[in-house]
Amino acid sequence: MSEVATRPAPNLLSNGWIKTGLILIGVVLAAIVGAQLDSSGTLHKVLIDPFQQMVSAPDLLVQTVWEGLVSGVLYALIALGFVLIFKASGVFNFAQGIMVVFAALTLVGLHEKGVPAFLAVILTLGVMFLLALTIERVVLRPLVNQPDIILFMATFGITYFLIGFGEAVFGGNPKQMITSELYLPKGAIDAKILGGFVSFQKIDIAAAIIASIMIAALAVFFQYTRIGRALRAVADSHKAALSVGISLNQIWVIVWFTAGIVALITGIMWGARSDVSFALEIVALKALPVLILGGFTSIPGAIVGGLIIGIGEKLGEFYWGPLIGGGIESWLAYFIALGFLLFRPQGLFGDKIIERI
Amino acid sequence: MNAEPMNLTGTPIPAKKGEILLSVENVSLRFGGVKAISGVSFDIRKGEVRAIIGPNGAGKTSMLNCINGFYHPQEGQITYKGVRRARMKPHQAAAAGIARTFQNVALFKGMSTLDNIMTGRTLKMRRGFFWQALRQGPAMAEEIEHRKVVEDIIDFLQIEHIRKLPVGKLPYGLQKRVELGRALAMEPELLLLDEPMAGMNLEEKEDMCRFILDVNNQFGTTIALIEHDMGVVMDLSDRVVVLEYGRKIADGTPDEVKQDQKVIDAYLGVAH
Amino acid sequence: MFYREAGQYKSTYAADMAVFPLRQDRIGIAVILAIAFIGIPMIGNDFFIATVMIPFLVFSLAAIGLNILTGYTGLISLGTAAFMGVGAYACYKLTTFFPGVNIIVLILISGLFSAAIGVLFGLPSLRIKGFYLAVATLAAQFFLQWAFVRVPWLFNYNASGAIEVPLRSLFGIPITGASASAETRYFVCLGLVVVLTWFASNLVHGRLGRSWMAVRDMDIAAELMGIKLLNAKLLAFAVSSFYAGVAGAMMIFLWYGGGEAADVFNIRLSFNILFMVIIGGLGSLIGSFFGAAFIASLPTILKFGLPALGVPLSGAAAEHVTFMLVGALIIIFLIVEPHGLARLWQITKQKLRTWPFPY
Amino acid sequence: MKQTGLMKGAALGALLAAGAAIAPVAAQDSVYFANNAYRTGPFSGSGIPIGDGMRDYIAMINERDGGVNGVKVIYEECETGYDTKKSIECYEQAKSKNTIVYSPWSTGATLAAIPRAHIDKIPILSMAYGLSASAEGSTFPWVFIPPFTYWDGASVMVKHMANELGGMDKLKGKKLGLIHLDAPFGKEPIPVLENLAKKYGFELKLYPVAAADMQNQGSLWLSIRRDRPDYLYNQGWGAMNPTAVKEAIKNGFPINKLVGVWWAGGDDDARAGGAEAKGYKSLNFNAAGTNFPVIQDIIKHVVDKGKSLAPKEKVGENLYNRGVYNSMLVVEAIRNAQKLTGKKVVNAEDMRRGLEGLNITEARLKEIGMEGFGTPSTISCSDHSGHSKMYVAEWDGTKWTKGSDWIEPLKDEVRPLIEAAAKDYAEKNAGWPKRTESCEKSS
Repeated sequence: MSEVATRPAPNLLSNGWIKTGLILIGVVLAAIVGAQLDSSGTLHKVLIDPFQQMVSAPDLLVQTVWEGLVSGVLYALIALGFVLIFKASGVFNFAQGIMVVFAALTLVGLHEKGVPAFLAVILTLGVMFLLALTIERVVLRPLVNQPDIILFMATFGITYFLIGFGEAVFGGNPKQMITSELYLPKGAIDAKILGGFVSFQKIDIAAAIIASIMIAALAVFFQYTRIGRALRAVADSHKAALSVGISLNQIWVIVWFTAGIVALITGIMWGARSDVSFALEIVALKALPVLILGGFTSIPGAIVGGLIIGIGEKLGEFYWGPLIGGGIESWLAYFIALGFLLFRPQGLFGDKIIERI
Repeated sequence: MNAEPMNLTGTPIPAKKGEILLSVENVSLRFGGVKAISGVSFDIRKGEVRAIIGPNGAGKTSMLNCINGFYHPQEGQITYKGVRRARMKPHQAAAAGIARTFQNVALFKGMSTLDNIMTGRTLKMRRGFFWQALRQGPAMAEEIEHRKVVEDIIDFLQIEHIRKLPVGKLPYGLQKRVELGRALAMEPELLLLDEPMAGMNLEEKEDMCRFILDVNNQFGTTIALIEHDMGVVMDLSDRVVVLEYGRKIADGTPDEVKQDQKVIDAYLGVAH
Repeated sequence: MFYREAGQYKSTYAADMAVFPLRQDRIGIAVILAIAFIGIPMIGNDFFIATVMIPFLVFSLAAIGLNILTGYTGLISLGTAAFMGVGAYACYKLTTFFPGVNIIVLILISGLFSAAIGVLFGLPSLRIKGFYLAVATLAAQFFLQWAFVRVPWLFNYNASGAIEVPLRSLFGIPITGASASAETRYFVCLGLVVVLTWFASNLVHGRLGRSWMAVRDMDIAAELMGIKLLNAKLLAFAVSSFYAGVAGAMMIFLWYGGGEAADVFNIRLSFNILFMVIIGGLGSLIGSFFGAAFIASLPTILKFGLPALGVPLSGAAAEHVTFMLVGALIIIFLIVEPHGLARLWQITKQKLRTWPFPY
Repeated sequence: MKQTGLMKGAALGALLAAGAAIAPVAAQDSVYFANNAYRTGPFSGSGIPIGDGMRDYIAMINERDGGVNGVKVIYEECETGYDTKKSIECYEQAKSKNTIVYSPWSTGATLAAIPRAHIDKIPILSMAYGLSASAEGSTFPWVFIPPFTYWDGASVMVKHMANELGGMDKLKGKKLGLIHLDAPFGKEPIPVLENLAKKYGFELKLYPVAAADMQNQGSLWLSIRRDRPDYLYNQGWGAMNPTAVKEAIKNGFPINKLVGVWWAGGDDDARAGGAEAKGYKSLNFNAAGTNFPVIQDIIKHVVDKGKSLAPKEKVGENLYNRGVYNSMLVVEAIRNAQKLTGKKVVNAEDMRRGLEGLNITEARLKEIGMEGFGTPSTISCSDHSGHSKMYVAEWDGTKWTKGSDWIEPLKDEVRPLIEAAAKDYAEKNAGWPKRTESCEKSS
């Protein structure tokens, strides 16, 4: 830090407000430490007991980490769709979570209406393409050059529209994912290890594998195809890309469509774990802390961020949650992200910000 | 370390006016591995117009940023009004009487000309939150008092007609003028102007020169300015410091600097 | 023809600095206030007042709060609902501790608690900007909502976790509790909203408002003007959360009348208030009212009004159509006028000035 | 500008209409019955079959009998999306349309409506949901919660556990887990379970599920795996239930030890678990299936005529039938009110009397084609719930079956708690009105 001349600042300690706050927290902590050092005290429960549990029941630890890993993969997938769009069009696409539900709902809904499973997948992809095309035509093109927050708001509009539209067409009741029709594995592998058992759901394993394949495919796509190069060019600079003859409109359609594909795959995986319904929308918000952790523009960031958040929140909920009444999963992810953010405001993989005037 | 300001020929610079207001000693600034400023020393005397010139990338703006606390140099010291400081925050610099304008206009685009200039009075306004919420009595009296000062500045800069327009839509030359007004509203002792005439046509430049000289003469404000137009620099300034690649290559009166071989080389691009 | 400033000269700075320098605007405000205080209670039936007007006022106040933060200071928050919740729960605890104190005073005081919590969650704004900050405020949203459910002290250890609104009256007329009539509650809401809007208008037109806008437009330059960024931002968080808190307390005490409060202050509400601010117009107080009318009242009006007009919509279909319509209208409005309904209003006024001879 | 003008016009029109047209429905020979429904949103999976059942029964009565003693029941749904804000709007609408009874269909909506209903004098019928304390009729004259409360359900859960273990004394040292939605609805059974745990010496573990995490219960079930409870009681709703069933299977929790509250007994809830869900249980008070004269009548008069919103294969599902049961309560209460007052077109106050005197016996159930369809229920002046018996239903892989005999709740345990809670409620709601309504005798 001392090597780099930057904007004065953000030296948190030099600020009166924060200093007072930290001193207060310190005093409170000291008081707690003083009072709670015995083995039944709070401190013991917070600092020692969870780790004892981890050692004494390693199977549960492995299971927890696995659960975290799997939900992390799913968070990462949503974040991935988001990053694609943010990179290429600078839009903070709030609708990504809804696109996941919408894609899954379309797939299941079409199948319910009698369309064979794989045809339904193809049709759903068609719908996602139409959606991308429509969004580009109706929303992005008229709003080009507007401030970020306006585009952000527009994606809220898309969200609302898709909720209403999806429910109107396919009905709002939760639906079951057509896992077996898509030849996705069912059941679990129960490994009797570590003095207990660890259960790996086959669908989770499949999710992890499919996610990896998809990320690899995306990487290849970006690296080696003409469109991929154009996408990267657009991500670096819209103006420069325009000046070498890349059509922004075309790129946007492609990117939103790609995000739609990612959404469909995410929707299938998530739908297989629980159900397909708009309740998933709230879970999809978890992709946001993943994003601030990984940075809005970094694909590796989305993946690593997803895994950190997924594993972190599961471990936190399982080992520390019960101490304060449980259910901390609903906010822990945001605090993890916030914690990271205070030390790296640009996210894990973002570039360091040097302000100039 | 010799803090005495000298030009490159080693002769002390004659004090034109008053005592030293600000002195920069041996200041170095790095961005990662890039050296923006290395070991620069100079001073600014009370009441003078001090120009900082040099080719693009010479570190002029970085120098101003160091002076008003926006950047913190890794080495060296800046002494202002006899107080030496290691780290100063921009709002502290503002409180100490340093105001500035920016190379690329940094106005508050969503606000009117009047409001922009009124922000310059922020530090001089005292009424607290509750009076503000009521906007009656003392709070209103204070607003009116400062509004009068601001109106004087508006008169001085001849921008009455754009008083209530949002500045984002003004032409560039007027924006620069509003920015000067905002800095003046702070009643600064030291005014830092970063290319006040960039992108202006001749007429606008002449107006701006007039304003700068008037500020200097009427209010006695010390001025440090960065400018590329040599004619302007030579006409306006009392003393000139020349930077190149983050180093000081000359310091002296306009005439002295004009004849300095290093300066000529730097501007004409002779190989070193 | 009727809406012109021509001929109205200002001879004092005070007159020039008035919030409504135009005579026509002042008359307009007077008319609106007259409608609000006299017209609506006279014409509107209970249903209209209870389900359209009271929510509209509550949301307007919350939107003003968020507008101070987002519109004036440029900090996006997705945690408004949680701050509203702090106000509601603070007010509930206050009514328990101080049963003798007038409920209106308590509603205002509960805003202070919300302000304190707002400052706490505003601290990261020093380092985090833009969307990053927006996501960070989600931490406040989810944490506080969790606390409303999991800290039994907040709901007086009620088995159901719900909170009750006791009967409190002013001059012998019940203003909270089930026996308070819709009109009374409406008047209390209206009074609070008018006074607090006046305060907000004063703040944003004075030194503090200018500091906030300076931070929003160019924080670096603002700092060099001597504005302390953290103080300005935290003050914005405090004022904004105060408004949100009062709105939250009003929501439970003057509108909902108790019940399951924790779930009311959910993320959806936060989003909705953000919509109101953006659709209404960032940095415009009057826009906050437009936004609240559009986002909060429009769906209600569509839901109950369309069937009444004879449009055969019922139940689920109406809900779906409302969702689609609101979504589409958001997009349409953003395309037609990205600066919100407030700007449309200004354009209308501009047209009025030249009416009936537009050229 | 033209467009905006148009929009403004439309909005203005709608506004005026919304204000003006919520006029009371006052046809000569009909009564208006407002029902909250949620056919949208995360809880629609449960809300749709219930709404269909309620709607179809009323339609059948109007269609087959020409109404209740010739008085048509105008049934209107108000969509809430299980959202309290919207349910308050719906309450106001129901009130201004002079509904004879308000049917909130969510605990949150019930809690919000209870204080108002006592001022507005509108009876609330919260069938086996809502505030358990409201079973105390002398404090809550306007709330009816037949056939029983959540507290009764919790006590039956404990009884069921004891039955399987072989007696109440076998409960000692056992562990019962309560997995519940973290909202008033989910928290309802806690006080009773805590009391019973103390009394019978079993351990109670709470597993709250935040509404936002309904479909994300992974870590919760890990905790369940760690704690190894002997039984699990699921007080869940909406998308939470299928997820819980799936997670139980996934985590190797014996599915026959997982018992849902009656609202966790949707066909879709159990179906989500696939073949392994066989053995999943839920408390119940109505029967599933179509082998009842009443359902046959509905199929004949409503479904086959294309007047139902439900697809035919969904008719007779558990939650559908429960909707039918709820509408039956409304219709029977109207009938009773007519009898008590001698009027044909009853109003809300008459309806309160009708509900308070409601006595649905086995014989009456048989008369209306519901023999064995649902639990009999008797309401009295002080007891607005009836604490009726229920049974444990079991999922056989394709449908719900009756998995136990009828079980009486532990009324002696529940009743004192209800009385204390009602007293507490009235105290906390300062200015709670004293009951002035005279008592109705069960007829």
